[in-house]
Amino acid sequence: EPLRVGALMPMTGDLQAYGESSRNGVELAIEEINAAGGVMGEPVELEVSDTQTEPQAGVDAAQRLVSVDGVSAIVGALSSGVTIPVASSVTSSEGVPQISNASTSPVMTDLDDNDFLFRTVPSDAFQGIALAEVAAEKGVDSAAVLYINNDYGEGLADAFESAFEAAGGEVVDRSGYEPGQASYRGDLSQVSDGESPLLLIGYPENGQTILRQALEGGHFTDFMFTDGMKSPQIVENLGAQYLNGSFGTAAEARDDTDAAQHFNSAYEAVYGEVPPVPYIDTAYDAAYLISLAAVSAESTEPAAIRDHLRAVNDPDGETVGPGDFAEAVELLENGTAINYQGASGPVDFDDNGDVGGTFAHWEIQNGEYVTERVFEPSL
Amino acid sequence: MIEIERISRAFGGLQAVREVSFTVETGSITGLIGPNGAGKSTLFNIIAGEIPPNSGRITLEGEDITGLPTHALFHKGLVRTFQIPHEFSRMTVRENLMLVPAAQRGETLLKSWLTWWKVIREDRAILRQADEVLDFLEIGHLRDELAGNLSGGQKKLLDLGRTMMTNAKAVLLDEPGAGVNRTLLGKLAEAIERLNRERGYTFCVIEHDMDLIARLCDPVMVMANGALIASGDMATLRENPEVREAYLGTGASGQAGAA
Amino acid sequence: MSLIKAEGLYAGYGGVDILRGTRLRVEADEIVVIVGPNGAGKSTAMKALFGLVPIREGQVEYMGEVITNRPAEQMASRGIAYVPQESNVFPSLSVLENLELGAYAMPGDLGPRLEKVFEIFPKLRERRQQAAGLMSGGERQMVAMGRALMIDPHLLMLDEPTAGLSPRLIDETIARIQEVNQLGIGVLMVEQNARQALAIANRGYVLATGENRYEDSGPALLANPEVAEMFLGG
Amino acid sequence: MTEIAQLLISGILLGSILALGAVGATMIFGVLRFAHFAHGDFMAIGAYFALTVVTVFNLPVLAALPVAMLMTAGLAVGIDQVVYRRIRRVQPVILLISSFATALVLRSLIQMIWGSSNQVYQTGIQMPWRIGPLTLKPDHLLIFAAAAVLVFLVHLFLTRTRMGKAMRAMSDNMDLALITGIPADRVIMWTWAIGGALAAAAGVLLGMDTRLHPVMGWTLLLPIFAATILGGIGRPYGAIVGGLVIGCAMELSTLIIPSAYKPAVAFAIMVATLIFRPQGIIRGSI
Amino acid sequence: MEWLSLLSYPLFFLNLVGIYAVLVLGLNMQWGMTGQFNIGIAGFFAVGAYTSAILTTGPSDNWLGGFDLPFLAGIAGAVIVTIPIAWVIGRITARLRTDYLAIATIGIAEIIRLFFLNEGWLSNGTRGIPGIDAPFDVGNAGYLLIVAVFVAGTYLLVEIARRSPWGRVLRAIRDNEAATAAAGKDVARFRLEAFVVGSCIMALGGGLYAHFVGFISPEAFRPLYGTFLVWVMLIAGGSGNNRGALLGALVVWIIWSSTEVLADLMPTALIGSESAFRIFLIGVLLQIILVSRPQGLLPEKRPRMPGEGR
Ligand SMILES: Nc1ncnc2c1ncn2[C@@H]1O[C@H](COP(=O)(O)OP(=O)(O)OP(=O)(O)O)[C@@H](O)[C@H]1O
Ligand SMILES: Nc1ncnc2c1ncn2[C@@H]1O[C@H](COP(=O)(O)OP(=O)(O)OP(=O)(O)O)[C@@H](O)[C@H]1O
Ligand SMILES: [Mg+2]
Ligand SMILES: [Mg+2]
Repeated sequence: EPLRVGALMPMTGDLQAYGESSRNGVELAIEEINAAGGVMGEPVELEVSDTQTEPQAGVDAAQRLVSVDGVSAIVGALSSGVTIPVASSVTSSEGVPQISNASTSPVMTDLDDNDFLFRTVPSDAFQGIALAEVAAEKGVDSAAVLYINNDYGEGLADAFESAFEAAGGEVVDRSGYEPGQASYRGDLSQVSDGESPLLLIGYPENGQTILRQALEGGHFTDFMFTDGMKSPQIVENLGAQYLNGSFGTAAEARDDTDAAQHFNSAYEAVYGEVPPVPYIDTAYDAAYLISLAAVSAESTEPAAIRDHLRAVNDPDGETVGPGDFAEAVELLENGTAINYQGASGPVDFDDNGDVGGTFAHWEIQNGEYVTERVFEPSL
Repeated sequence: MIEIERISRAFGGLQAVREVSFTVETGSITGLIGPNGAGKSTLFNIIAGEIPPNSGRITLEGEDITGLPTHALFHKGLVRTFQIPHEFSRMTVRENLMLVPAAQRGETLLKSWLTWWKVIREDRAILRQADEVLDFLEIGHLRDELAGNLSGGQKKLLDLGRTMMTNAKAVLLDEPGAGVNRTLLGKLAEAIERLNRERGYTFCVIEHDMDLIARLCDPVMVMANGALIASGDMATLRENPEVREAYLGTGASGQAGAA
Repeated sequence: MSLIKAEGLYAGYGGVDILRGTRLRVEADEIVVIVGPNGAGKSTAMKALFGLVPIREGQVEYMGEVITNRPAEQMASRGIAYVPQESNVFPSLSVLENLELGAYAMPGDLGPRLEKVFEIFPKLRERRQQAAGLMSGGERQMVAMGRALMIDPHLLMLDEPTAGLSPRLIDETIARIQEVNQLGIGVLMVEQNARQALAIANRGYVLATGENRYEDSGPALLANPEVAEMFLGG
Repeated sequence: MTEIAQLLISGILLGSILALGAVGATMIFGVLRFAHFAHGDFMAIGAYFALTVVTVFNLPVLAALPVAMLMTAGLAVGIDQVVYRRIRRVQPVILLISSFATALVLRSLIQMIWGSSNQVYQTGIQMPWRIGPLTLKPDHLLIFAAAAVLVFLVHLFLTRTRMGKAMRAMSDNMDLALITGIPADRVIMWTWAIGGALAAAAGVLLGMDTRLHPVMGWTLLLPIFAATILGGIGRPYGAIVGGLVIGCAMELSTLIIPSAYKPAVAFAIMVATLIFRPQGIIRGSI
Repeated sequence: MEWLSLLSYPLFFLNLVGIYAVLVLGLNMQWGMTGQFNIGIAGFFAVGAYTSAILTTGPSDNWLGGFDLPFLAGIAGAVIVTIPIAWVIGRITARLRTDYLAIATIGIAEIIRLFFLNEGWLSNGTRGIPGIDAPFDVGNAGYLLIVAVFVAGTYLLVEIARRSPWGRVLRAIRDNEAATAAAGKDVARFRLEAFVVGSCIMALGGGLYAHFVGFISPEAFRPLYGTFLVWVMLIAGGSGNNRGALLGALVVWIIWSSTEVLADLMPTALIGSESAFRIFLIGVLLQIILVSRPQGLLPEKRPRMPGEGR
């Protein structure tokens, strides 16, 4: 019986922009695995389902994946507002492992999920710290914070504020913004103190409007961002000259690793250039982990896969990367432990199903996103 | 029964009712006539609590009822009909009547839920009463028709029927006869007389049909330009030059009843 | 050629025929009155002529042209004006606007026409800025008639024009209708004030349960004892 | 003080855009008696029409504006003919739900045709003029001017044409309008055309000020309704005032309450108006 | 095994249908019976869900929790808390008619959502409340039984109310308010009662939802899924008809989730926007239903007269 993997992605709704590229990540992994012989001799099958970025539709789609399509594991969903209801009403009770490639909410860490919920991105708590570190390093000593009023925005703002202040910086003012407004001029003038740079935590959809109004209104000239705003369309639409020198962080693997390079070239070969949006490599790794776990368990039973998700990351095991699937299968069949090093990093699940991670410090230079360095935040 | 004391009401610059005072005696059928726009319906609206007066006072059996809401007046026994028929157009004729009786047990949601059998029993009695009224008005064959589909005159009858579903003390009728066929109008007058005699209803009737007024009403109040200009029985009023000038005219309609 | 002529009309609502073979005719300068008990189908007959109720069978001819089941919105531009029995004014528009809109189908210089309407109903001149919905019942009836006269119609169809009017105004209205008629406008009206209406009618119809019962000159109908007893209240 | 003045400028800017949307919505509301939930999506599709004109013919946005207005007017009339006309005689709530379905259809069409990411008419940023402590950008003057001209044109249409009065008559009593010989279908078509065109204008101006996105109009729908209510339903002049008041109130609110509650300001004003002055803040009508 | 797991999707699916059916019944009381145009369903839905969540979850530093009450107490709490809230909202909007009420309620619902979003001490704000347990660990099939009991009970109560003289007065108000007052009915009281009872039913739906999905955050109460879907269900099913309300919930949810299958039929020119095409299909299907059956699948029927045969 073939291994069936479900991808639970927002193909419509607020996070649609990330849904398609995440799906590509999963698809790419599965194509590679099938090219390398599949799992237990059979090609892996992929089922994609749309969450519409809405919890009601998300749980329905998830249950359909589990019951009708009979998937053994799920990659997704993206927004925590969907991932968590899916975990608590579908996957944890049905006993199907679920790996989110994008939900960064700290709530997930302590969720009572019967250990069926995992993620391949680090919690927001880490990125806030990473950003504070970068900011301090760049000599920023005060900042205004405007964040999208959802769990992503608020979580990051909290983490940044406490880390930044611990490092001696000052948050002059912070405010959450509601998405979808036509004007953010009031919000901007509320947080602006005339000199500090703006930390904007959000997504391009409204972030672009905010940046534009911030520049035009003379509220801010310097900006800091998080991963959500790392999108080339912003530079394209607003003009590089205003954004050059702005910087930010994003969960990112060291691209000097073999795994990352393998992923980049494989992605390019199939879909063209890797878009600078996050969560593709994490989706890709999630699909690999599920397949390896199935091989390791010699079963497509969901619970068995769950039990082996940590086993394929044995610290004493032989290091394998995404390009080495056939080799990894051989090792596992020989009873040798393996340690998967993913495109997005080591992806070692802790007891809560969380991963630590590395972050990129990126900057906009001449209109390009340039990764300055990739580092592990000192917690 | 109803005591109207110096009621006034203006709309913008228009003094629709000015210092009107009169009494509707218990057991009487009091007529209210006057040219179009004299303020008759406005006065009814004030009595029925639909619009507040600018000044003045209304008492019902000695009790001050000025400004009480319509439904509260209903429970004190004061019922009205409308000049333009106000039927429940998407309910059947029967339902239009069954709605009316006051203090139905089933109108309290909790009682409907907890003692539905009693509610059904009560509703059956109301249904029988409604059918009687319909038969009386000779529109029994329309009982399951939607009220909105009735002809203009049939709606007027239904309006009157609704007042027959209550234990009212005083009924205000705004042009019950407009658009009602003459033959039926006779029946209608009969019904009003019977209700007055047998059930002791007091009526106050606005009407432009002088035959009907002459047959039913004593006394008759005459309003013009918002003020009360005369009162008395119809025969006297016909001789009153002011009333003739303002209202009756000299043509056939004013004289019809006298012939 | 008759102004309007209907033969063998079958029409009604939702499959039930209210009119059963009704026929009606108005000659160029006639006043024709329809009387009958409530629910006889008088209003339905008017609506059917005007294209507001679908005619299932039968034919309507207006000035020699067959207009059976033509849409109502074309009637005004043909010169037929109709005042329905209920909701016959635009309540939130002022009296003046009601009259102006009455002329919608026949644009042109409204001044003289307005003048004529104000002459017939002086009260409307006084109240021309008031919203029609706030007028008394009788005043509304005047607005409605005035509105209809604004297109200088050939045929004026009135559904109970005197309902709710004071005796004096009834007389006046009847007189006005005669006046209008003398200008060469045919009048077809439904009336419950049958005596007065029939008195001025060239012809009258008695309608009961959708069928023609009697048809005669106005005074002759009035004099007919059967009619008087059954339909005119003795 | 300067902060308040600056916020007022932004408020008026937002208000002009809201007002254009609200004038159309209020006319549709008045004539057809239903809250048109696809109005925001008319705005969006109008903005995208203009985008196509801008990119294909390489025209300035303001030149594309009339074209977009015409196209959206046509689209609005078309949708009415295909869908709304068939259900006009049933309850207004059906129309409302149907307009919601229209909103879904339009939004997904935008996504299918133009894609779902942000787009702009003109890349880059326009740096503002500085007038003392205040800043004002040239585009904003264009937006004010365009809004004012359009509103004036609507005013002329409503007061100088028979169509304007016919619109009100229709909203009062559809049957009687028919009897009077008012061509109901034509009046309704005009209403849609004007409503659609104004929505498109609002969308284009919004696009100039922010960016184009498939849901750009949907999120403005509630403030637009708030403006409509504030001005009194069926009253275009009221809608203009309503739009300006809501726009300014939303911007100024950030001075006193957390900006996360900013959308609530529009609703709170709206609910308060409904409760204390249900006929709208100003009197007067079409 | 295979068919068992195939069966588990319908069981799950019916849970959601049942929860929505409760919401639709609540709306039917307000719109179908009284003509109150409430498009703020999401607000009461949220109040119910949050109340039950707060009452039944264990202690937490992040939100007002720790009551740890049983499921039924949570559901009862949801209804009880809604009474005063709906009463106040009903009072302040009492004078408003159809469209005005509609826009006021949608505004109020958004205010409620923003409140839960921003008042973290109460609701854990944007992060939502996790770990809301279903009673007795019953699983989907078991929970379906609970939902079914609530749906049946609600249906019965609403149906009795509709047929009772109370329901008759509501229909009269819907029809002609001035005349209802003239017939001695306290219109404001009846409207308010219907509004409060309807809202409480919506809150009940919210409570059932919270325990079903186990986690709630403000995202679940946005207008699309919180309000419009419910309206679509009622209108498609037949407003005023309680059986229509149930049928509408079922049919619309089927359409909603089956368009994903239909999207596969998409013209190849549109590859890459499958999901937009799906929303497009939903919109078009909805239009077809509305245009071809504007009165809904099961149109309103007048209640039987007492003594009329079954
Ligand atoms: N709400 C209102 N606003 C402004 N004017 C009003 C209002 N209601 C009535 N009026 C005016 O007050 C005057 C009196 O109206 P009312 O309806 O009382 O007359 P009426 O005596 O009943 O006449 P009719 O016999 O024609 O029905 C009329 O001129 C009318 O236009
Ligand atoms: N819209 C409708 N749907 C169904 N039946 C209707 C409709 N309108 C009228 N009817 C029915 O048609 C019959 C004739 O109505 P019509 O209005 O023509 O009577 P009428 O002769 O004008 O009476 P009246 O003098 O009372 O106005 C009545 O029994 C009425 O119930
Ligand atoms: Mg009157
Ligand atoms: Mg009639």
